[in-house]
Amino acid sequence: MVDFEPKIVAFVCNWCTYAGADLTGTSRIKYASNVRIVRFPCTGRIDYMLLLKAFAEGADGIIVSGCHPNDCHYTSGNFHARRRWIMFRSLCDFMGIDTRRIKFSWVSAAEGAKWADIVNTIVASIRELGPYEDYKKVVKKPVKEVSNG
Amino acid sequence: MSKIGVFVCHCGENISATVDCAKVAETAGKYDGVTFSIDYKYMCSDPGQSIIKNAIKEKGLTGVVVASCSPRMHEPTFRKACAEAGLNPYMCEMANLREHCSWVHEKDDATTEKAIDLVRILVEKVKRNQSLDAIKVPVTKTALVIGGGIAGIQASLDIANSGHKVILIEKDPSIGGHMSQLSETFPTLDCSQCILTPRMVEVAQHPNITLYTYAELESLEGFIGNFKAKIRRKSKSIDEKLCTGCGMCTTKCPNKKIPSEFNEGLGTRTAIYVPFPQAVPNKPVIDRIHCTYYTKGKCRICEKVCPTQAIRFDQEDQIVETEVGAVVLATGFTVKQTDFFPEYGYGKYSDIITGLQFERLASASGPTLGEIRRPSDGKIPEKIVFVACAGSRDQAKGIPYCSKICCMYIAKHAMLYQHKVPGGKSYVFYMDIRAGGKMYEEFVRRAIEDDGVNYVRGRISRIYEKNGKLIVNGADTLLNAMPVEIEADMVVLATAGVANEGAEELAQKLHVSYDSYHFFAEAHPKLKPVETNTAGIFLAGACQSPRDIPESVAMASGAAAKVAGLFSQDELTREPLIAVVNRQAAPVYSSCVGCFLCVSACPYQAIEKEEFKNRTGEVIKTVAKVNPGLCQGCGTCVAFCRTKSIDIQGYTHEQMYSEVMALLNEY
Amino acid sequence: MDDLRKRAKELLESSTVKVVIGYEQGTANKTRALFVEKPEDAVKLIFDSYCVQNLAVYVTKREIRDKGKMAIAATLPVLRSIIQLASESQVNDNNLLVLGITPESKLVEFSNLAEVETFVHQYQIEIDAHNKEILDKLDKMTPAERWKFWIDELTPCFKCYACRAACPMCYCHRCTVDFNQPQWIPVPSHELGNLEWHIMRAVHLTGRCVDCDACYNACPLGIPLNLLTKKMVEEAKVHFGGYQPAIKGEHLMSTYKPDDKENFIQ
Amino acid sequence: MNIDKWLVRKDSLEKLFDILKQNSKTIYAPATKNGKVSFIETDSFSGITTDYIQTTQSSKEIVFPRTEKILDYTKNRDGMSVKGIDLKDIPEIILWGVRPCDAMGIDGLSAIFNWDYKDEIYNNRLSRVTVLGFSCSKSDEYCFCTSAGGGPGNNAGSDILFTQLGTDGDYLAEVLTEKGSAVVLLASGLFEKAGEIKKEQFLAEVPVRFNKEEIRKKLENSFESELWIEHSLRCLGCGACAYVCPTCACFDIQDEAHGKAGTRVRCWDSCGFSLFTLHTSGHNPRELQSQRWRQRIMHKFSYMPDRLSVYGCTGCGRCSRACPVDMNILEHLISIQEVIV
Amino acid sequence: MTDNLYMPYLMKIEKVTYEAPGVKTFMLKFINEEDQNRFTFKAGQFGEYSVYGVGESTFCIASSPTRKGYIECTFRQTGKVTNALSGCEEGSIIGFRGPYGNTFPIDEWKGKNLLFIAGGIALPPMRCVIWNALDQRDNFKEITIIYGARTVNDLVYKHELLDWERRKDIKLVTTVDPGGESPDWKGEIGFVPTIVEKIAPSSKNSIAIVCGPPVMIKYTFPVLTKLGFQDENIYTTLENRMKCGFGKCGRCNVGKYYVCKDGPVFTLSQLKELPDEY
Repeated sequence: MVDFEPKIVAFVCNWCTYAGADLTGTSRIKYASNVRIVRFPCTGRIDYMLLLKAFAEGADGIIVSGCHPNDCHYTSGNFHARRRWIMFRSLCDFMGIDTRRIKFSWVSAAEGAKWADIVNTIVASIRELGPYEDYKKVVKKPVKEVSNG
Repeated sequence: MSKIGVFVCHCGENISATVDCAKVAETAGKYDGVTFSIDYKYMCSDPGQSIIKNAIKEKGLTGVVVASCSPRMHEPTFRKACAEAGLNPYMCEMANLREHCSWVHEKDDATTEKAIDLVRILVEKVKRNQSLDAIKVPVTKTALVIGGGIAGIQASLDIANSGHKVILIEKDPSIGGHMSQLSETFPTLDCSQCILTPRMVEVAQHPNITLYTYAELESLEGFIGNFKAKIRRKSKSIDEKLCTGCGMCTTKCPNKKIPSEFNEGLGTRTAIYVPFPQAVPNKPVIDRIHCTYYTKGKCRICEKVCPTQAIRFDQEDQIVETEVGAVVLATGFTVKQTDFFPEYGYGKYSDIITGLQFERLASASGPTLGEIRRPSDGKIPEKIVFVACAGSRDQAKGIPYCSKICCMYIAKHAMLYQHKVPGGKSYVFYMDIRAGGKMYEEFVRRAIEDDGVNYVRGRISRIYEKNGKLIVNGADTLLNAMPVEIEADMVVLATAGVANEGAEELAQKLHVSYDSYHFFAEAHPKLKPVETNTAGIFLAGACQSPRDIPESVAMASGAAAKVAGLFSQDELTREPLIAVVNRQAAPVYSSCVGCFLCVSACPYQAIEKEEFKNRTGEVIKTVAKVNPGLCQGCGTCVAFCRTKSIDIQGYTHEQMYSEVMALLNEY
Repeated sequence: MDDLRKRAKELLESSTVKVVIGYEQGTANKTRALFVEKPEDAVKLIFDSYCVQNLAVYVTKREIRDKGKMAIAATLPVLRSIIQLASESQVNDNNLLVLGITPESKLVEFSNLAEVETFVHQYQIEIDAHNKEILDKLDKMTPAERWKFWIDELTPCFKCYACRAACPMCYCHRCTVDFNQPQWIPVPSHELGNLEWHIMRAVHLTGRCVDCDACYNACPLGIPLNLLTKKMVEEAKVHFGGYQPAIKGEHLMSTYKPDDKENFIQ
Repeated sequence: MNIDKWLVRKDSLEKLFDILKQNSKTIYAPATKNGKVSFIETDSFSGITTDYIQTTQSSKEIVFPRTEKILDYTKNRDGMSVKGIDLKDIPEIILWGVRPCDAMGIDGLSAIFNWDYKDEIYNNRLSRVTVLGFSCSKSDEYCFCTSAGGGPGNNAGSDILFTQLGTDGDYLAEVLTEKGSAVVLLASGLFEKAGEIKKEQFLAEVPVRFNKEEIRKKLENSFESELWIEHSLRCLGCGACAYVCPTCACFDIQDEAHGKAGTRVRCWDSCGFSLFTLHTSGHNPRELQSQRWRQRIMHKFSYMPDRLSVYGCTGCGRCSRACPVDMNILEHLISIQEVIV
Repeated sequence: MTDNLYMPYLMKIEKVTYEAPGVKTFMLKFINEEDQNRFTFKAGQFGEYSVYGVGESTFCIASSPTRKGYIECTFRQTGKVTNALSGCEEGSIIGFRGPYGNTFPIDEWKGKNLLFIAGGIALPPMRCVIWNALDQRDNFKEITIIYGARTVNDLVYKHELLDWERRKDIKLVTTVDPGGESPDWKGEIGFVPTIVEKIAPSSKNSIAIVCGPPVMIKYTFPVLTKLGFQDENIYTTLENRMKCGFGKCGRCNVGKYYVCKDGPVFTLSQLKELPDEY
């Protein structure tokens, strides 16, 4: 895994974490460039299917992040999200999906430094873990196989 | 057919220093559907914007991706530019190359690669954007203010003075609220009535204000700008047009022994009554619970004595239906009665009273005409004990919060006592003195230093009677819990301020949320203190948490300003980034199966039921429908819907899916 | 069993209901759903320990609903399903009459769904010992082993959707797998398609599943896909103290508590 | 060609298996998972399940996979490159342990894939499959091959049909095709000349339950019959019956894109699904389960014989065994024969 | 790749014409010369058009077989594939399989009057025959075209309608549903069946070809019958859901018939034989 560059997808809410990441920028805090941010109105909008798709399309790690409890721009979107994450994460774990590759976090608009930290930690840990081969194998299968007989 | 234009901004050096903008533009130019791409020093500058506008016009672009700074910075700018060039503003997306890329990464290929990725995902998204039009909601420029205390009065006057109609409803026969019960007010000790009554009169006379006293909200439907309110006007049993408020009826009413609510039970009133001399409106109502005619079926004296035959025994409650654009909740609070404290022996001892009762004793218009006399025998108390935090800050009593106003009014009470009873001794048992506020701390000091009120830090454990005296046992925690015993003539409990009886039901009627103490909840603890999570409904005063007069007034004016702002336009225009439930041709109507689990997922009660009927009029399908007036566009319902029947404009399934696809695949 | 037949007959004679959903003898020792519309057919109704199919699946089936008011012979899992369906506005007192069959196989007629709810709430949803064992076994595995386990189990799935068809909670007219803009879940049966389908199914049943095993019993390939929903039932217990279907109750996954506990959000 | 009969000692079966393996043949044979028997690529004779009446899934998947690639495409600068599957990639397969009712199903499939346009993907797969049939010595209440024109010892569709001569007996091998002979050639030592052997006595008893010709006749004017509604009330509209059926061939064509490259696949579909015939307009020619159930029966017992002159049912009874709600096709057919005039 | 029935021809989109809201016409050219030369079809046939990565969609060939070197198709955005198609630009490459299905027996119609009745987006299947007939105009007697749409805006092939209007050798009647007219609308106003009844074309020695939404067809047939048209002289096309196009995937069965093989063209007399499954 010498020159392995993890692909990290970040699903973040517009009001806290996206703004937080903006602050990281305005504060010129440097972090690993492996992460790509996808912007959502609220963590409540983040569909678990998108996480699966991200893995299916070759993501090695995923960040899901939004407003701290009680700070949600929509009062309760993040509370709903949290519940879903709790259950979804349990399910993933039960199915053997590598939950170390999914990082959930609360990053407020004021936590520019925290954002950089989150990204750096997951990038580091994914470097350790290497590419998500298990999942990639599953995806490759149908395309290669001539028959599933 | 998508014709996307990609505009890469150098932001001076800010982006180009670490990102190869030319390469980004060049690569983007090769993507499917991208028909124009360019990089430029400052896209937000006028020349920059005109590059975009011209490209839109000349190349007939169907979508625009501006790769520059954060959309939180310049999205409005570029959307406006697109609109000016005749492209729907929502066909413009921004790739955040500055805050999320150039500023946070070193200059190398990976950084440029990331920039390219960011552009690519937005290109794929914008391909799937749809032209959207801002949502327009008409506004009924009438405000409904619920509660005629100082907060309600202030809000009503401010709104009315800004030129809008107000309907003010008050459940009691007169407006004025708790403030009208107060004797003097801290920290200035000026007479409460003197500053309040002019405002009350102003309300009554204001051409923009319709005042319904003795009225309550029956129901509220609709959404911001378009509420339908039903108001129950309880029967006053008099014809207000004929009544002149001469007072004959009240003086002649034989039924005189009814404890007066206004005087907190320390005085009495008649069955047909005006709650207090300065009441607005100054016209009586018949209290049907106590009136001999209603209870026994005979009497009708008031009817006989009334010079204008204004008495109407057969009058019925009347429901007024009205349309309003906004609602201000100013229903105030109430104080715990002392029977809440059996350990203090209330009920047994009539000389243990609440702070509010003390206000009445101290009030010139009160039952004792302002003299401090104890209820039991009318003796002037020589020793008086004030107990702070009676209930407040007490987990055991289920009231962990601080009632906020007590420290100040206790100081006031003690002072008033010292002024009115020269040589009298007053003690205050307190936990901490909370006197945050302009001139507040000074006020308390004055009580202690100038008026010699004895402040004892500590809680009292028990009160009992011993030959005519109330023995107050406590401990002075400052003198390492040395026991204190005071033989008092009277004890005043600063009982906790709590939400009104029925606050919960009212909140549910209005679909506003409330906290665990049943105080109404603000939309955001810091940034939206007067808004509720239901658009168009605002909060003023102590219904949100215990507040003193200046705070209530400030809050009321704040709410009024919000309402005035809302009413300053004929139509509300709102971002169209809201949820929509799909619709299809009959007999399918929608892929929604009507499980309505989204209803509880929605923080804004924005999801309604829509019924589809067949020719014979029977309902054949009921599906969800999003009320565009209420939806704020969080999308919580979208992620929840199993049939994927709800989608949110601007962040649709297609858009988000394609972003993820574009992000992880070569194009 | 006789009281059931008797009652069914009465209900049909008095045309209190138009159809009674119950069980009849099927092939070999199988039992199967029976829809009695004529009083004289009530005698065909049976009830014994083989009656495991969750009949609640039929109360949302168009062809049955269209007949008019339904009565249903309902064992505990069926009763639970009915309450969950009621809470999702799929059935109500006007279109459904419930003839309960207690775990002691006694017939109890409920005058309304509210009564059904009260009855149901006497029993907690409990995972049976056998499956609990399997769950524990899986928990002890490493994630990698679990992954292998599930890929091996789910790969044979040919997406006949019998699990979906047999599940009373899968009454949607358009399932997420039928949604094609975008095509969230691949239509063909292959490892990814199967994996995503079963994850989706488990997620959608979280907080709604009444643990009746209908999906497992329906699977022609004997895939233990009910382990997924069972696990979710367990997890719901761990994190939120479990759930009970309730007519007016708040749905586990469409509500929240400000103090929901988790330990993985940084 | 005329059938030549051989005797194969029962312990020679394993040898045969090994020889085939040594000749690098891919062998699919019945194996058990989760208590269900289906055809799985097998390396060792011991892995083969023998005591089964019928596999849960039919062997059709070998010639008509549940999901098979049709083509790959890649978008590139100067347009698009598309590559169909290379038929040469299709593996040579020995299908071991096929029951006569499965082997017979191949006729149905072949008819569908060749009645008009010739589906070379299917044909190529078939041409590379050698079917080693095994007659049935047991049957259950779901079997009705004899009513469907087959039988427990029917050799149609098999390249070699083995019949065990009594419990633990040796095997009679009827070699029916060139492909069959090829196998014999590979392991000639194991095939002994057989004398006159009557296999019938060793076969399972499967009583004839209905007359398919009569049913076909009755179906001709039963399209509007109430029976369909009555019969299909229980049906939940899943695809289990179609997917285990040896002759069901309905399919879907789907694209799977990953960025600029992707695959087009053909995958199983079922006329039982409510969305199968749904138009984008929302109109659905078969919107009720009764109509879809009717289609299933009609297609097998009326349309196929009419158009393809072969019945779409071999009496394997799989659909009934697999059905989660015990829709027993035999029962329904009998009732059609009785009720419809 | 002849051995792979599912292999589409690669086609380049030469021209995209906006016809009506959500409706576009593509002019498609074969990328491969031989395909081009080998390819022939007849009026009424259809094909499978595919966007790679999205899927295939079925619709008729809208251009006339007499116009060599290209084919045209007209479609409305309704589903996944048609949405993707309308996202394609001139120069984009798509797939095409076909031609499939039976044809209008136009040669048998020689020397007869032709009456074309179309509604909305159903003009395309007919346009193919119309041009086919017009390109051998002398072979036919009177040609009447009655075409209606919901609104003026929804009429497709607006320019061609103008051409046909100008031509002396065709009688073109266009109509829009009541309320669908524009201020400057010169054509008829009313539903197609009503207009047909009003125009009352002679059924003598005539062939009627009817394509349109089910409702329109349902109400037009009786009118034609009333006008004296024989069932076997009334033609229409069916549009069932299809995947393969060559009678295997099992979707388009109507009774024992395959719309993709025995259709899409049916006469009213044949239609009456079919069970109600379309």
